[in-house]
Amino acid sequence: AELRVAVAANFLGTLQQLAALYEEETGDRVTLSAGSSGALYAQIVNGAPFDLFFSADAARPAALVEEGLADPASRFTYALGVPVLWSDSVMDMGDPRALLAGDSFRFLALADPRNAPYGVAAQQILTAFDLWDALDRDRRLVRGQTITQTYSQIASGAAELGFVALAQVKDADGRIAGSHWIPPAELYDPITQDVVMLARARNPDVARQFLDWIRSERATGIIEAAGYQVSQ
Amino acid sequence: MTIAARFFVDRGAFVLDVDLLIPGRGVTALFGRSGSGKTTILRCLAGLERLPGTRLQVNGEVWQQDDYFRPVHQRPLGYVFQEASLFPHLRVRKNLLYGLTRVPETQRRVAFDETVTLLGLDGLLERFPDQLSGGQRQRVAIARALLTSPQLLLMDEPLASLDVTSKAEILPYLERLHDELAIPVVYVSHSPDEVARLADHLVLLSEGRVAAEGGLQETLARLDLPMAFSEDAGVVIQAVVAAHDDNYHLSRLDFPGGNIVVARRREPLGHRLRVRVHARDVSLALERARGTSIANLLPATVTGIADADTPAHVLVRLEAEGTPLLARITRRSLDQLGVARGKAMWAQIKAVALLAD
Amino acid sequence: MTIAARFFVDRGAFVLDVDLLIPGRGVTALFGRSGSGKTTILRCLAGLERLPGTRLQVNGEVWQQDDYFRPVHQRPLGYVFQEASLFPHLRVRKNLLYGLTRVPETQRRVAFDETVTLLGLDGLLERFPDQLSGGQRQRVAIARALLTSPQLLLMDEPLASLDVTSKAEILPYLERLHDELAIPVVYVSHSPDEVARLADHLVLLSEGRVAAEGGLQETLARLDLPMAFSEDAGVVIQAVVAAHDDNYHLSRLDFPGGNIVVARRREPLGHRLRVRVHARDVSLALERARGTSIANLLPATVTGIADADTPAHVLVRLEAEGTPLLARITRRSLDQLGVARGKAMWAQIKAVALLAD
Amino acid sequence: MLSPQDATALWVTFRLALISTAILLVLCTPLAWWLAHTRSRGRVVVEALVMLPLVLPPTVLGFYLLLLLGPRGWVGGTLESLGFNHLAFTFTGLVIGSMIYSLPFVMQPLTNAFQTTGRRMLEVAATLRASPVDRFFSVVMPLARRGFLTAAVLSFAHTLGEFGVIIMIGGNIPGETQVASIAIYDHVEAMDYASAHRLALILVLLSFALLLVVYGLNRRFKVVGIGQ
Amino acid sequence: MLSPQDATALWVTFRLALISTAILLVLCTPLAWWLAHTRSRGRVVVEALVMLPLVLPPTVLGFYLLLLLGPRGWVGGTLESLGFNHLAFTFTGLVIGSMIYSLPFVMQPLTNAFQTTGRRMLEVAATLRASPVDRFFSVVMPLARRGFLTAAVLSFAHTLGEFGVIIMIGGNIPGETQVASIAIYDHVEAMDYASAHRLALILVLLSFALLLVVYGLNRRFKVVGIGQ
Ligand SMILES: Nc1ncnc2c1ncn2[C@@H]1O[C@H](COP(=O)(O)OP(=O)(O)OP(=O)(O)O)[C@@H](O)[C@H]1O
Ligand SMILES: Nc1ncnc2c1ncn2[C@@H]1O[C@H](COP(=O)(O)OP(=O)(O)OP(=O)(O)O)[C@@H](O)[C@H]1O
Ligand code: MOO
Ligand SMILES: [Mg+2]
Ligand SMILES: [Mg+2]
Repeated sequence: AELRVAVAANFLGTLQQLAALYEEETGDRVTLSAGSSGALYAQIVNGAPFDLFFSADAARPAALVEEGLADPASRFTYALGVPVLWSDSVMDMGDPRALLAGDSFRFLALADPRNAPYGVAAQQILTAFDLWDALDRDRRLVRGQTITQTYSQIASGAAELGFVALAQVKDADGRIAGSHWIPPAELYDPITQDVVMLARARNPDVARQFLDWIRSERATGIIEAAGYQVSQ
Repeated sequence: MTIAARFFVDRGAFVLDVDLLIPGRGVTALFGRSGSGKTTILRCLAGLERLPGTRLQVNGEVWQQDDYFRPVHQRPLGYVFQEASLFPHLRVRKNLLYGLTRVPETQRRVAFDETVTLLGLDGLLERFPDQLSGGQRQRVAIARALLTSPQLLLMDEPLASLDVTSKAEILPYLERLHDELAIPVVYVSHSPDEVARLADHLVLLSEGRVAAEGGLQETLARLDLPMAFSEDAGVVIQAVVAAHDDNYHLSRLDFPGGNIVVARRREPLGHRLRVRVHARDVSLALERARGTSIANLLPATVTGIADADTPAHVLVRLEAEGTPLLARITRRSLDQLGVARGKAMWAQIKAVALLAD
Repeated sequence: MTIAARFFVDRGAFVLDVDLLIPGRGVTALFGRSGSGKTTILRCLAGLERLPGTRLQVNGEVWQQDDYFRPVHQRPLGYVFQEASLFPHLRVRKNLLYGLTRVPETQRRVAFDETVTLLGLDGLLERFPDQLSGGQRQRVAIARALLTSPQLLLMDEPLASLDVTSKAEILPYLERLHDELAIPVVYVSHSPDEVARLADHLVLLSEGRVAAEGGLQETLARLDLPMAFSEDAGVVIQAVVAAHDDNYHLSRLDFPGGNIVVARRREPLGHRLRVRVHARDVSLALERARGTSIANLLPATVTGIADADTPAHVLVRLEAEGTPLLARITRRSLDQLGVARGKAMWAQIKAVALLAD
Repeated sequence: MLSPQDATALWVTFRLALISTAILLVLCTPLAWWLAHTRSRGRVVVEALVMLPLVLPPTVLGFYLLLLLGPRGWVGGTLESLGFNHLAFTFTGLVIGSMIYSLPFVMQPLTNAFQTTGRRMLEVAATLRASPVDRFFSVVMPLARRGFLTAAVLSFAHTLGEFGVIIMIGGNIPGETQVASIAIYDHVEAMDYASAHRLALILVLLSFALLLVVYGLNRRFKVVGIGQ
Repeated sequence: MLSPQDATALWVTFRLALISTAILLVLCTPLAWWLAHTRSRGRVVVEALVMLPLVLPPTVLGFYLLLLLGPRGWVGGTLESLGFNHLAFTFTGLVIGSMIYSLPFVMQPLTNAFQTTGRRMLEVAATLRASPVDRFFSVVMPLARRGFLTAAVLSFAHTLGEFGVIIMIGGNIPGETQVASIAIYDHVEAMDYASAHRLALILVLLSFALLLVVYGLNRRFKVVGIGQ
């Protein structure tokens, strides 16, 4: 059987690992179509032939349920995103507030809060530090369209540091290059990433089976290792 | 078998308004000053100006009228444009073949090799148009039009940029061709010599209107021609080859009213020939002259006298037993010789001044 | 004050290889068959072909040599191209002003209004080039070149697409202009009449080489000219206006060896004029003819006899007290009249055949 | 060196670019001809309209095309009601989207080329018996060759690189609508930079080679100018 | 109707499009002239190179440009070592990025136009005393007018709509490098379709009006063809 999965770009890498394992175990084929959550939502509304939708937020799956385009029973949170302040060079992140208030960097990169959940978290953190307005006024905030763009902008050195997803900076061995600081969860609203099965799924049983597997210990282990939290 | 045309073209400062009856065979020359509408007429004939008020009938077939318009490419004509207008992206060979290959094989009556050779294009076939001299381009354009074996040939100053020798080589070929193909030719030229030689019919244009029209002989011999033409006034005589003198390389041509001696012709005895006599090459005498190199002396009667383009000169019209002649002489000679209508005189024609080939 | 040029252009099938010495004043005509290299020479003079092996010196200044090349726009020349080549995006007025405005005001010696009027462009100034007839375009091109007040004028068949009358109007203007400006003109033309009228100096080209070169009078009177030229052989006589006859609208022109009568000239007595006498317009007689409309009879001595382009004819060279004359007569007349070197005869010239204005 | 999925994506890309460019050239030729020669006032409006696909961001344009071609859209809906499938997320839909997005790149050079061809050469061809269609192929096309080349190359290259429109209406379905640019994007998103660089390099090199061949062939033709 | 931020973005967009188009036209003119007239074999390579910015997806191209212009890149690094700032996330950087991305759209029409201008008109102008620079402005420019127009319009419109490159190297900083296209896209992403439609409509209408004016003015000029 074949499963067609739409996946928010930030989870693509992780889901690729998961899908490969699942294919090995069951022999089912899992085809991944990545995009930004917003684009995927628009496509689903307009008839995209997907079975499952792994969103980067909770709002869009909820909206699909409301419009009758998704199975309400299938919806659950597959991961909680973890934002991280990261620089690929050596920086003293012992006192992140002092660092962010100082002049040791010219640009700070983050995902655009208007459409990316990680961007919202970054804004909340900076607001909590009471630095958002000053940085914004001085035009030092570089907004990526997606969290991956933000990562690229930091990795190129053009922005000295920025907020990205922990999943992006963790390498296969769980190490993180450069310098980083993981903000405490109180500083921002949780980044809930929900999955939902679409009403027009051609093979609902296979889809449900895959969703069950995603909740299996083996799968959650991989998700956590990738840099997400999993709420049980 | 004629071409009947009525063209009306309004271009603001210029209006062409003509009614033409062009013989269905032979060469009709369009003659007129720069800007008088010659090119416009050719364009109308070809169907390149599609305007209301146009009527065009060729040999009985309607080509254009009210609501009917025969598209240009369905008119079996050949058009040599005033500028050579070769296809810049094609070599000479392809330019020449362009029209030829679009004519059904059964209708092709003009041979490629012969045309190329006679127009002196042998060495140029692989050149692009921008590698040719002005005269060479012109010759390619002529050949290209001829190779469509047209049933109506439109030529806009085709020989303008050619030297005397090239002209002398191409003219007989054109003459032969339009004889063989038996097609009407409409020919624009600024050279009275060319016109006199080729044309059977003459249309004189002036500011978009027909100033005079008719057979070549009658029109040329008319005394009321516009000034522009009087410098080159003259007549054309239809003559027959009557004798050859191989010793002196001369031939005698007979016509009603006399004979003239010209350089040896290749034509056999009895062949009909056309001979142009410029008014300025005819002098008058009271008596038959002797001991002179002027070989042709004809008795003729004065039938009219008219002003020429300068007050110093007059044009004298004579008739030698039905053959009209024009002489251009000074007003002083007129008085000294007492030339008057009805007077019998000797017309002296320099043999070498005859238009012959 | 001369133009000394050595051009070598290798185009594969065609090689131009000439060494020219062009007088620094007056008109030099380039004459030759289609493709003989006339346009190429003009382009070399203008600096449009930048090739090694070129040497060009104009009135003492080096324009091109080894490593030196004076760019085209710094050469004070006017060039009338073989095709009108008007700027298609500019109206006639702007086309005319293009060169004029680029010449410093102090150096402008040709008046805009006069040139426009004399070339008949008054009504056309607001037109675009594609709204002109062929002859009109050509006239715009001539005016455009003249308006730069050039110090060297290059003209490539400037009058080719013009009617007889337009030519007759423009030629005197060109003559006057180059007289007034006192500049050298290099003039390409296929018309022997035009050449004879305008040129002081003649260069005959044949396949990229100089076949003959020299003053107009000497070159035209030479008996060894290539065939191409013999049909139009003739001489040019320098004469002086000696008398006017207002009754008959005639003028008498004197020259060493005789006089001729022509249509009334406007020039005052004593003015020098140039007169062309075509060989074909000269007949010979043993005695002075009487009772004829031929007004000009000169006693002359035969100085040479040569073949013409047909075996029927010969060219006879005569001299009337230093003035050379050419007569084209039939070989039969030659025998009948016993024409031989040293013989004294009467040369008969039809007054109207004289080239005069 | 290339994963099978990447190779497929490359193949889809070139197929898409080729097909949409070819169709576009055929469809635009008469329109460009009309634009080049009409004197109607409407010309200005059409010229401006033709440029509009450029001013919207590709993803946004793609979004609107999705609305149009999808089951709820005017085109897709009509198709569905006639018993066909709607066009979103199909290769056909992708071709339509690419064509609309590349429209300006084809129309502009063609219109320019047709304008400079002028009427004279067509007149000459007509007097040499060439029918209108014949004239088009034997005179207009060769003289407008550079225009066709430019149109083809711009449209082709642009389709190779375009991503916004394609991801929106194509839906990134491997083997069907996943093209190379999206595959590169996926690699970047999945943090697999090495694969991204590799695929980008292959895309660039292939395109470069193709362009070299095209321009090299073009050199053989005669260059034709105004008033030569 | 427009939020202040959207209005600012719109202003930045038009400024960017105008500036980069203007600079591009100036810089490309001599290169296109060379391309049109050289007989060197290198021409083919340059022609192909010029097209390459098109074949990479904009975001990928933007990424490579970021590497180049950023502090570790060849350009940015050199600037930093000379005491200047690197160019990433600045308006200047944005202009450079847009220029590179629009390069093919400017080079192609200009090269075509210069090729059809031909040599004859230049020769005539030279004999009428026009210096090379003078000839360029008085003959080449008017005859290549359509080419310049096309280049300008394509480059301008394309800069209005494209944002892949811009967002990468511009960093989407409001008032400095945030352009209108991004704002529309954001609205789509945020499912605020009403705002997206509104802003898209404004952008399209503004561009349409601008294009109408440009093409309307262009109608006044003489159309010049080959062999007229
Ligand atoms: N680019 C070229 N390549 C090869 N041959 C050329 C090129 N341009 C001209 N020619 C040849 O050079 C010769 C001289 O050309 P040119 O234009 O000087 O002739 P011309 O004397 O002006 O002739 P015309 O009276 O016909 O204008 C011609 O035979 C022509 O075919
Ligand atoms: N598009 C146009 N708009 C306005 N007037 C035009 C246009 N085309 C031609 N004319 C005018 O029409 C008249 C006739 O032009 P045409 O080309 O028929 O002249 P022509 O007799 O062939 O002259 P030439 O001997 O100089 O070639 C000219 O006065 C010309 O200026
Ligand atoms: O929906 Mo995303 O993963 O923030 O681009
Ligand atoms: Mg004409
Ligand atoms: Mg020539």
